[in-house]
Amino acid sequence: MRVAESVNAALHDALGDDPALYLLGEDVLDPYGGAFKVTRGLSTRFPGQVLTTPLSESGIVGVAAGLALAGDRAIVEIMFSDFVTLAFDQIVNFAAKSVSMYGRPVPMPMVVRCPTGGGRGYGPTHSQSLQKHLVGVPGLALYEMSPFDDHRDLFATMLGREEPCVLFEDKILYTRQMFTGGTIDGLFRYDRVGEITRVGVGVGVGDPTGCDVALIAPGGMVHRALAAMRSLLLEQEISCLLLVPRRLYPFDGDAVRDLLGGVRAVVVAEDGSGGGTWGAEVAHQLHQRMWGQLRRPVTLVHAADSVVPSAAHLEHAVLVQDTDLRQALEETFLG
Amino acid sequence: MRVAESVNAALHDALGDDPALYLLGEDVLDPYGGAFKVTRGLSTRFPGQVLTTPLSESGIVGVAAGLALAGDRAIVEIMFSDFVTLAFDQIVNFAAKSVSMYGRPVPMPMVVRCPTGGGRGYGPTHSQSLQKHLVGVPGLALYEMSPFDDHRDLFATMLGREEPCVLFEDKILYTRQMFTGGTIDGLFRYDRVGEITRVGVGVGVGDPTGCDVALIAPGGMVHRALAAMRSLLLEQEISCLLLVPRRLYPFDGDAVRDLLGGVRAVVVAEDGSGGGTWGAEVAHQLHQRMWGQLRRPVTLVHAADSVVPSAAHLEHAVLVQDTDLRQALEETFLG
Amino acid sequence: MTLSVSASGHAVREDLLTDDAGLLLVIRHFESKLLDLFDRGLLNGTTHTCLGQEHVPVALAPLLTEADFVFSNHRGHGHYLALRRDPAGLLAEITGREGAVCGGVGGSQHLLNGRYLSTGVQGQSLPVAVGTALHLARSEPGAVAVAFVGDGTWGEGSVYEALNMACLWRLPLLVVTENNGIAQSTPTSMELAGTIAGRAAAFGAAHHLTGTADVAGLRAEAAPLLAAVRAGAGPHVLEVDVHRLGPHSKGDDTRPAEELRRAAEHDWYAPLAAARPDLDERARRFVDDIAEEVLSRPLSGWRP
Amino acid sequence: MTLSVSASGHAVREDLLTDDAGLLLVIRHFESKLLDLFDRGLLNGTTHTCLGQEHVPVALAPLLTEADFVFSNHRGHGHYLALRRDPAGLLAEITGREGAVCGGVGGSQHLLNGRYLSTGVQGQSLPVAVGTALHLARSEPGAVAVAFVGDGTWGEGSVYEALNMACLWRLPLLVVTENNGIAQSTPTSMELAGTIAGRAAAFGAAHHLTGTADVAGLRAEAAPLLAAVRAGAGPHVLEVDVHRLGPHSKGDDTRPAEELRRAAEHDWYAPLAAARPDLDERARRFVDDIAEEVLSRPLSGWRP
Ligand SMILES: Cc1ncc(C[n+]2csc(CCOP(=O)(O)OP(=O)(O)O)c2C)c(N)n1
Ligand SMILES: Cc1ncc(C[n+]2csc(CCOP(=O)(O)OP(=O)(O)O)c2C)c(N)n1
Ligand SMILES: [Mg+2]
Ligand SMILES: [Mg+2]
Repeated sequence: MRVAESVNAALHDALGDDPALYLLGEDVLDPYGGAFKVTRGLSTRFPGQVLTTPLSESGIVGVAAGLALAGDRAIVEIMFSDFVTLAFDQIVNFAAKSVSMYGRPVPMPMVVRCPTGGGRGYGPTHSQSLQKHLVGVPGLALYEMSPFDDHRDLFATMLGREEPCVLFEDKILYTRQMFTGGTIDGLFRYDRVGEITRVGVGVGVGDPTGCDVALIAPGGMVHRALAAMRSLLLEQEISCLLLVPRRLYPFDGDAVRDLLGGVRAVVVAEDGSGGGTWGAEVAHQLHQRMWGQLRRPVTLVHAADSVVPSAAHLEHAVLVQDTDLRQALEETFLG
Repeated sequence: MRVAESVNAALHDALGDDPALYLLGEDVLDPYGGAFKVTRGLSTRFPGQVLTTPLSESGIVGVAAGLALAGDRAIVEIMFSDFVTLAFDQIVNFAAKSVSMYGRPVPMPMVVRCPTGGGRGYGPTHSQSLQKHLVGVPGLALYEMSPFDDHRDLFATMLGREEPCVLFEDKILYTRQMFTGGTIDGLFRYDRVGEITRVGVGVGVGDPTGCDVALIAPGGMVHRALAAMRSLLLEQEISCLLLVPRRLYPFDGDAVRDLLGGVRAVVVAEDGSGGGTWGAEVAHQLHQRMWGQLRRPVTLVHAADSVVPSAAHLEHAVLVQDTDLRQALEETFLG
Repeated sequence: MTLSVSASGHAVREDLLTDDAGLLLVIRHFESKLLDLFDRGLLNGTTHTCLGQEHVPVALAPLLTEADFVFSNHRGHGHYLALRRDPAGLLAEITGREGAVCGGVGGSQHLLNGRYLSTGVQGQSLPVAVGTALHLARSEPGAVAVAFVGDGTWGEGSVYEALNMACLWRLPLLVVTENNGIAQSTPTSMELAGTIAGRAAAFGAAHHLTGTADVAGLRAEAAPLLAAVRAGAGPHVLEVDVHRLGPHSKGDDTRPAEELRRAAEHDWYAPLAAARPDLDERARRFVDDIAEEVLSRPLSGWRP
Repeated sequence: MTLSVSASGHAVREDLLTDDAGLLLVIRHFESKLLDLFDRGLLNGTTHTCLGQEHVPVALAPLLTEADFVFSNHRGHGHYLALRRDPAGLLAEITGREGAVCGGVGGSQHLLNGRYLSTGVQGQSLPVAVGTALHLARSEPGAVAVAFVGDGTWGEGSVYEALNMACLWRLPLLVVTENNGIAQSTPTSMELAGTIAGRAAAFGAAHHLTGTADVAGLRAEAAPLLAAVRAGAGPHVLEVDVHRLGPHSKGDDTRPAEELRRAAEHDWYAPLAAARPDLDERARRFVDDIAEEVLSRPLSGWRP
């Protein structure tokens, strides 16, 4: 099953299970089914719960907040996560504030879905990974889709928080296959501990914490991470543990520390541009917890401090590639 | 001279020097002269260059970008920095992108002025310090006002970058006096090195890098920092070097490292809420450069991970106080 | 209108708070009291009084029920008092005392009480109101969402995104615009091209303009609008021409004396106080007592 | 209209690019070529062709000068070709080859050439256009800012913030709306309450609606509007009813065949090609040649 189908199935289930759940967004109706086809079939099955909207990113996030405030639940699709900038006020200054600024918790079960990232040649305003700009808003949680996750559980978890959540969905994953059964290939296995997926040689069979180096990365980075880990292992016999937290923020530094065991070299990777990254927050949390243990500071890998160009060869140079990951892992381990 | 008067004088000079410079914002005309009176007198002297605008934060930032694109220069006042969320798209996806997404640099000389921060009981949507959310946008520079700066030079520098800048102005400073002449009081002196103001006992007279601990903080934090440093010095004989970078981003880690000399304990403080802070970016840059030298990880001080409440006593508990700074400095030095 | 028990449990004087004239006077004295407390350095933060605009919420209050959502703005004390009859809870909120309706966290501009909610970012509440109206249309037909916005707030793009959706989906939304001819310091003519009537019409929202300051008259004009919205006639805009008597927040009125004098000519207060001096006096004392009592309370407790 | 030399220095065939019919045909064949290249896997990224809407920029181009700012949108190839006559520079941009007008960084949706600029975020360009119009009004009177937006883009709040300021300040702004009755997959009736005419009127902007697909006719209708805007008559909206013949971007047309057939009935192409088969053939070959030449170029260089 492809990742887009998995998310689609999860949305089918969520809308079916909960008649008070709405899904809104631009062009989400059948037969179009959304720009990335993730909402396919939903409006046919749940015509009363699925609304197509005008081009009004700010407004539709506000509408979702209003539904949540009134006791319903809402999932909004922002067609490209780049446009979440238009909804910043509604997310930061209304939805997230409402949870906490009235002196008592106000339930605000809503999810803003954001197809994210580059690699498809869509150009500078349709390829960004803006996760980092929403990190650190009190009352707002950030998640990222991965090819490991049970997406039904993911939506249930986010809505169950009763505070606004933004879900980043790396577009590049939509057409990739879901991983199932704990096995990636002959080399790597995975399991899940709490909100974190672990991937490595030892996972599920031995002690994964015995790895040489650890890589922490969100879901969109998984395939590049696997490629880097594979070549690192086969060509240099360096073993890497990959941790994929589905919740990016609040980041659970304790849980990650526990999963890292005695690892002394850590890399954090993401698709956002350099500067003020999510990785800096992760690094801060790990430095606080693992100062004596780390051989050198956590290495951050991210896209160049640049717009994401349209042309494939230029885009390739700006975005994180598996070779960048491999190099960072190697240098961090050996360095 | 008060800080507000200094900024006001700088704006007078800037508009006088450059007939192609516009200033726009809500309620900026005389006799009102802006919500914080920083634009007082400008519209009377430069009626053709000063425009009062409707309530349209997104729109007026777009207008400023249009002026800049057409060869003029523009300064926009966002009445409360909290509302910069409304202009996120224009800043991030237009102004900052235009500088770089057309394959060659496009000059975009514009400054978005943002009265910022708490301490005045204005409540959760009028007291935020949102600097961190704009950190790391390619093509966008962030500055913060301080009581040390030559504000004429500050505006000239920002406009001279020819890329969009956001200037955060801590409201609490407006009514404070400017520091002049290199002397703070009997204890502390200051000087400026590049974009950074240094404050300490040794500054200007001996070697300031011989301090026990260093504090890096933006302009709005200065008075609290001084109070903390004073009590630390007088009560515990711990000497602290304060570095106040006027440019928050891109953060110049090399310049700061050079100014830190052999200091082995560093604290970074800011008014934003906890999580994904500017300080995490600073810490990352310093860890990369000073790993072996630091006795422990850079300590981050920031407001609670919370909205900023209205009531004075609650606000006090959430925001950073001089006592918090002192405690962090002490613990970082001793710990 | 159901009477909310004050968040503080403070005994409400029903005769003052249920009678239109009493309510008008209570709001007036409440707002004057705030400016007075500010002058005496007993309040911090900011406040935007509704002096001169009290009749709008007083007229609308009996037309609304607790099933209706009400979105208020920065100038919302009158809205809150008329709809929730909770002066002690509000004053405690503004002064950060025990019994504050939002623990002192929200303060003057950020109130939540049942389905009454205010926020400090202009225009932001309109799309949210549309969301609640969507809920009501689907799940609680007959109930409405009401949003108060000033004339200046029609500068914000959110207003139009909201109107468009509300009209497309024919939702039960009433936008009440208290047009006081000014936004902070900016006259409407410098901030609003065209008219609010034209803007409502552009989206297909019905619009009604009135300038009456008479509570009963305004209520009579508003009643059929609300009835229509409840019955499914789609979004309506009620525009009430009003006069802001006081400063925008505090001490920031730069209008010329002549203009202030003209605004004051429209004030309902002098005639009412002259006609009912006893009621005026009781309302003033009622507010005085509340202020005294609330200010003697301990500070509100809250943890982030 | 001044002829820009192609960014690539590619020799332009003046007879094709200066003649209305030739330009129409070049744009048509350019867009068809793009879809063809996509189908053959020779292009990556995305593209939004203007098939069926070519006549709008062709009609307007001679009415504009290089002093005018032009803001285009995602569906902007026709705008660019009509106004900058630079098919090789555009194709190089879309394919990331040397001579790309923006080095291959911008791609199909992000073009800058003199005072011609396009962006990919709907609605965002309108306030920017207002800023340039402000500059023009003050410093280069007689010049105008022109912004192309689709019908769906009237959902964005930015449009209204911009219109309000443009009307308040009486700026030389022409908003050209190519109303193709659809936004991506959503029919106008599901995204736009009321009319664009009403929305323009609400702000005091003059509005002109036309459905002509005749270049000379459309130009004749647009000329007095542009003249009025240049003369200081304030913002105008020109709404042109058009028909989108192709998909929104590529392969994503879910409209029923019947609807597509109706749209095609309005197409100017068949009659023109029948009337001037030689010109059609020359335009096709011109585009073929450019494509072949551009695709043989090395990849564009650029460093962040
Ligand atoms: C988005 C936003 N911009 C600016 C402000 C600051 N501000 C508060 S009230 C106000 C004027 C509002 O005018 P209007 O809507 O006419 O309401 P009035 O104050 O006249 O009741 C302004 C500019 C704000 N609160 N929110
Ligand atoms: C702010 C924003 N939201 C959504 C999109 C995605 N998108 C691109 S074009 C489009 C439809 C635009 O419709 P319209 O304005 O009518 O132009 P048309 O495509 O019909 O020419 C959408 C939704 C976008 N580019 N920008
Ligand atoms: Mg007003
Ligand atoms: Mg369209």
